[in-house]
Amino acid sequence: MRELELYFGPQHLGMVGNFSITLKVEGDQILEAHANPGWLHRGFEKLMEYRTWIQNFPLVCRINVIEPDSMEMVYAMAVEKLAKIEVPERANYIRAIVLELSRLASHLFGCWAYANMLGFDTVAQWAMYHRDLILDLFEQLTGARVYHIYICPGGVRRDLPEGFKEKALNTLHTIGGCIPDYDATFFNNRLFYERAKGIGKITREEAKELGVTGQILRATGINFDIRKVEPYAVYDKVDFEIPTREDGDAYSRVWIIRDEMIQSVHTIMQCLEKIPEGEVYKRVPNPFKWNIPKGETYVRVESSRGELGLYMVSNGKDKPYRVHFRTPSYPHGLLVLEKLLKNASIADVGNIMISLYVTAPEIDR
Amino acid sequence: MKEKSKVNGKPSLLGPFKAIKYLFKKPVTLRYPFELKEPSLRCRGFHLNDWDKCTGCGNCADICPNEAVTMVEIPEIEAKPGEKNERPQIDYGRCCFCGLCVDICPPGSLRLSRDYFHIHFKTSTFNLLAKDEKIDKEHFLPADKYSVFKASLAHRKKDNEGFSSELKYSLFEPKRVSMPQVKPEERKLSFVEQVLGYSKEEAKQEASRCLECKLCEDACPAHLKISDYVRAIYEDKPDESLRKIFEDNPIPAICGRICMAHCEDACSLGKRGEPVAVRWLKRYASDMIEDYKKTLRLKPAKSIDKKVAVIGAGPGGLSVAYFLRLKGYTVTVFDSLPGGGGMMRIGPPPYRLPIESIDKDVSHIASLGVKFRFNTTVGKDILFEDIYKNYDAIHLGIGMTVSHSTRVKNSEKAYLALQFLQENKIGKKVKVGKEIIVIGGGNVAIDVAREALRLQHIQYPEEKVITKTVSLEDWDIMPATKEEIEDAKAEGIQFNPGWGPKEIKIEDSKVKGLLCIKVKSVFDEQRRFRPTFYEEKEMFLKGDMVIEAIGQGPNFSFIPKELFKKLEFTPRRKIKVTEFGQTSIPKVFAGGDIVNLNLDAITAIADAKRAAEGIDLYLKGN
Amino acid sequence: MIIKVISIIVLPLIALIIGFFFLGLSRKVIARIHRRYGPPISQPLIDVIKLINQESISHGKLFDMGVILSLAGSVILVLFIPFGGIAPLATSGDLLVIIYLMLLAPLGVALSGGEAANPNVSIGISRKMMLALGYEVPFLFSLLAVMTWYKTTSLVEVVKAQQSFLWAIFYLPLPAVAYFMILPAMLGIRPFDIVSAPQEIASGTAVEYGGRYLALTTIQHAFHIFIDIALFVNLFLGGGNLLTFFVKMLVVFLLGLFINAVFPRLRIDQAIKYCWKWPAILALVGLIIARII
Amino acid sequence: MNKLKKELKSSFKGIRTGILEDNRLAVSAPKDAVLPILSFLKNKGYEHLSLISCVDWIEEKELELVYVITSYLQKNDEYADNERLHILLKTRISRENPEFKTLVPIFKNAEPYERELHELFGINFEGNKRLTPLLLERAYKIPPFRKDFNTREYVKEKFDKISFVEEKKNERA
Repeated sequence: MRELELYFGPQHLGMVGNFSITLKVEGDQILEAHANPGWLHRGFEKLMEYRTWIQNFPLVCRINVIEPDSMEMVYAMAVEKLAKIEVPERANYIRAIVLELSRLASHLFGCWAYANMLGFDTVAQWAMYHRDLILDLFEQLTGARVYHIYICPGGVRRDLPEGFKEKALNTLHTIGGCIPDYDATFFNNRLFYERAKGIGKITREEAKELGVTGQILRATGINFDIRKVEPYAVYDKVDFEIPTREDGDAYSRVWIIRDEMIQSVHTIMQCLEKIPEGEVYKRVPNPFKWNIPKGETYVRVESSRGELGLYMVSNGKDKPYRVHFRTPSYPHGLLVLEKLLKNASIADVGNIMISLYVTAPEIDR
Repeated sequence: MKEKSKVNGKPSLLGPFKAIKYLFKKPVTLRYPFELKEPSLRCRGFHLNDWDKCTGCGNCADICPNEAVTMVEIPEIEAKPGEKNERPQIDYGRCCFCGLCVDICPPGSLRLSRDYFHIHFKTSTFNLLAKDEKIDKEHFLPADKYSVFKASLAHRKKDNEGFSSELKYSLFEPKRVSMPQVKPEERKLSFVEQVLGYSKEEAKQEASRCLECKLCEDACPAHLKISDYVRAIYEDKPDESLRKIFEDNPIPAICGRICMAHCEDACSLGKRGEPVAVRWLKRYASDMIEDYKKTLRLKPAKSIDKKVAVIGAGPGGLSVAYFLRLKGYTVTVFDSLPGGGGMMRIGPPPYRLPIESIDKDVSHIASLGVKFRFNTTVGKDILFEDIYKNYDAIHLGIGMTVSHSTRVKNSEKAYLALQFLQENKIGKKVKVGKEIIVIGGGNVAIDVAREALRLQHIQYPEEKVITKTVSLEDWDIMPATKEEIEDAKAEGIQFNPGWGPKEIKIEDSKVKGLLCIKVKSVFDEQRRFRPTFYEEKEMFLKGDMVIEAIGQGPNFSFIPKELFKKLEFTPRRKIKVTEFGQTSIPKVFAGGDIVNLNLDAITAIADAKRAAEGIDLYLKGN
Repeated sequence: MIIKVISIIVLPLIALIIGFFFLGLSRKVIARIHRRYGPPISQPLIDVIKLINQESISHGKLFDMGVILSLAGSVILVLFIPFGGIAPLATSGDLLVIIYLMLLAPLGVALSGGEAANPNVSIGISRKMMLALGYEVPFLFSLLAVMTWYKTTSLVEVVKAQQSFLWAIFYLPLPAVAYFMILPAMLGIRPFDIVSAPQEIASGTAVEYGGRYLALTTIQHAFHIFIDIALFVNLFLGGGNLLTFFVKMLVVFLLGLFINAVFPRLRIDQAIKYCWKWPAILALVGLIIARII
Repeated sequence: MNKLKKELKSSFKGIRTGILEDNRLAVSAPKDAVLPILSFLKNKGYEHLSLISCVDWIEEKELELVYVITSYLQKNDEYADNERLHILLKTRISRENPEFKTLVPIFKNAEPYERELHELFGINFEGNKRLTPLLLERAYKIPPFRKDFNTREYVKEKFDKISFVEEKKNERA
């Protein structure tokens, strides 16, 4: 058969975000794949050098649409480290709630993307509905549905609204109640099993070598989660498990996503139970005169896709000197994806890409 | 649920058909626009702005990360101290609805509503001058008249407030760094300075609160560059700060203690919280620098062969001398007191303004080459005619030096405020009674009362002593500052507001007390001072000493008759001057209390700066 | 004769209406399973009317011809399939004609797709051909089983025979099941929507169609749905009068929709493997049984 | 932490180590020592390269390369020291002639990071075979993430020349 060059993206129904892969195909077989990011490069890191500390705060969440809260968290953490700000305990609990809710929303979004990629609209729509319920919670809490701009340096911007706990528990029960449906229709679907089993397989050694993190690493059997390793917020005070699998293929990754959703529901419930009374915001100095002391730091959190880090340098002025986000999709979307796509079928491009949770805006920043 | 998470399910072909059950369940989606979802109470939609509260400070425009907010001048609004005639306009092509503008808004006027629809073909309609239903009745509709099909920036719901400003989460600090002070029980026993002054850390922290909206600079009569010198303090550069102050104000040590602080009244932070302690910060800047001359290295310009006489070494006189000296003129200052400061030297009691602070400022001005002739009363030691003849220009900054008397029966037995204060501060201490009555409700009255209390404690240790005040004005219109009243109360001074003096009771030519009558009203319809009384309601206050502190007037007796005739006055008995302080006698300039209705030091300094300009122009032949 | 002429004109119209009704219904039913309300049933018709009025881009004569060819093939095919006893062009060997005419539609698509020269289209065409290769085998086996059982190559005869006694599905359950199993593949719905897979090859063959061309393909698709289901009803469910025939079609279509709703898409190799495995074996066994008995 | 610090100090000359807050170890090393230190650390179990970043210290006319190395080590492993470290390994290279050796033979995932730095800071990583364009569309005179590249000026220069469509219409009218 003839060798064809196929452009998968940036405008493609199977592409989540503006990302492009150039494929060399022969029939349905892929000979070579080149990831081609840059369609969404907005130069955030450079832009942040032009803005004051507080003005960067509404900006960072925009790096990633799917899970903006971990971006806010990592920025807030870095600033707090540099300026040596102590965050009130209640704020830490609220942060954990927000982060877990957004992990849940992000995983549901992942379910949507995965199901959608396989043409499985039914589950996709359900996942979107349940994600919307979480967005409703976010709207109550922060006033916005997607870009929350909520976790600020010094704590969080507002306390939990009245009746939030009841509403959150209600939503979590609704979602938890639908897990059997998801299991029956999606995770335990025979045809889904056929499609995902053994696809995009990566071994433990390869994963280590390629700098893989998140559930892709955990799918190869390495129990590595920053929430456990370097606890931030209140992850050292709540009880949750890190699900792992051994196979390292798309199927086990999806199952890890499912298990993590259940763990997230647990964690949120625990946080809502344990949350202490008190302040939620430690006032940072006046934003017009806020100079962070000289220094540098690297902080990281476990986002829904893996290690999200932020290297930040301050030279004691009112603006950051250098920020560099270490986004989880960066190694996943460039190295791992190229490796896994080799010799795969065209039908599996989206399959593999989504199972790696590749998020284009993160790669480009 | 937890146990399940470890279990890998068994893939099945029939299981998925479970999903069919949803065919018979009610769908969960909404049929927009017939079914609507109410936005949450914190929804961040379009802006609302309460124009009555908004001060036009422009902090929203400064913090906006996207430069979406611009301040637009509104001609209908009148600019006044503490309020600009500008209001924010938001460009929704840029706005990201982060709500930082809400959190920084000092008066809390800017809020976000729950409206978020706007569809229009013209991009110009995306600019909105944020208002709320109070002002804009046309575009805000009640629920029954509102239709979601027309929803836009010009068709909005009433009472639809969303994300609003809360002081708890504001980005600015509403609380002032508390000033360390001597406790009332301690300070009333002696004349130690009450306010201790900020430490470096405290000053920096307090300075960090300033949002630099510059409302204060407009409100300050002398237009000091307040935000600049506060920033310099924040950046730990007191010398830089002092240099900024000296551009407009040569007596920071005095002003930093007794200034009426119009800036703090205008401060936007004061709308909901406490204003930035601008006065204390100025004091901090002047206290930090031991020697102004060494730090500032100010040098007069090349000498000009013109002589200027300044009569009165009060704040105005000192300032005019300073500004003229810097311009190169030869300046001589005449004052009847033994040192500089004028009214500042005798008026404010030492616990508020120690003599050393005055001398610090005065000696710096003297070190620049200004000649001082103290203990020289014009009209007695030197004749005004001689000055008029020998000098090229004269500045009158004589202030209000004569205390008014109530002129009630036996009022000659009472002490006058200025006399009392002067004797205590730079002369022999007055022998006070055990039960003192002070008449008046102004700052001078309170100074007198507090000083009297201290003297009582010094002269009658371990004895029961009482100081009371009587004032025409009730609490709400009492002219003294709140702070002063609070301090006085804390020290145990009793207040009797709303009573007017009628007669000082005398027995055996000794004061026995004051007979008062109830005040009906203080001002008439034109807001002029014209008190009326309920003659039948009387009250007798016991006391063995009465001090009158009801106001002062100027003393022009040193000016010869033929010159005085030429001086023109305004209807309110102030000297009429041009904008450069020139009186109707071309050679004579005036400023301060004798020109202004505002009787305070900073106004005098503002006048002095203008007068110095005027004198300069006049002497250069314009 | 007049009746024949009228039915030649009316039957395709009825087929079109039913096809569009099914298209609309599928969106509604699937939406309900998605927990949505879904668009009105007339939505596909509205879409087609809108598409017809849109500007269309052609890639050459063959491109146009291919679309018309596939549509024309479908229209003619409709005339061969008895609908409630009406079959204007029915002849003695119409089952054989049907087998050949069924190939016209994919051929037309391939023709126009080849002119478009989009790699996605060529992959789509190759997938379509491979899939057709996959489902044609069990399809032929089950047709043969029916033909052997009733000893005729006329569809009208088959229907008549069933109406006089039991439906063919009771005599030939295995070929019927086999046919039903490949029905999704013939209809191009999940788990066999490999040809149009939007997330993989950007709708494959349809990627270059716009405006009128897309409208014509949609119309062709509506015919196609009608043909495949009507054939099943005729072959195994005993045809019927206008009403019962329609009800039977509806039941078969809904069953197909449920499968569509709950399964993800298969890969092409898996699909062919599937087609050649279970349905083919079932149909073959059915054929052998029919032959022996 | 201290054990590792000591071992590092004894094995390599000319390095400075400092402990940042918590469990962060900052190491500044001369240019030549960087790759040996990295392979040394990899052998000790620090086998996860989190990030390669670069800071443009324009006043000192130097570029600072920062390698963030962490580990997958479990708590009780030898070098984990009951705490998992981040190691920030820093080195300075000249700004005029930014050349450095590639890390790809030691850490495979260094490749995209080096590509990015090549593109945004103009650093040439000797030995990296794939320094092809990654994020950017066109070439710039100054690598865009350097401090002397002014985005606002660039935008002005680039786009202010292009007039608006509406304006043209008005001209004709």
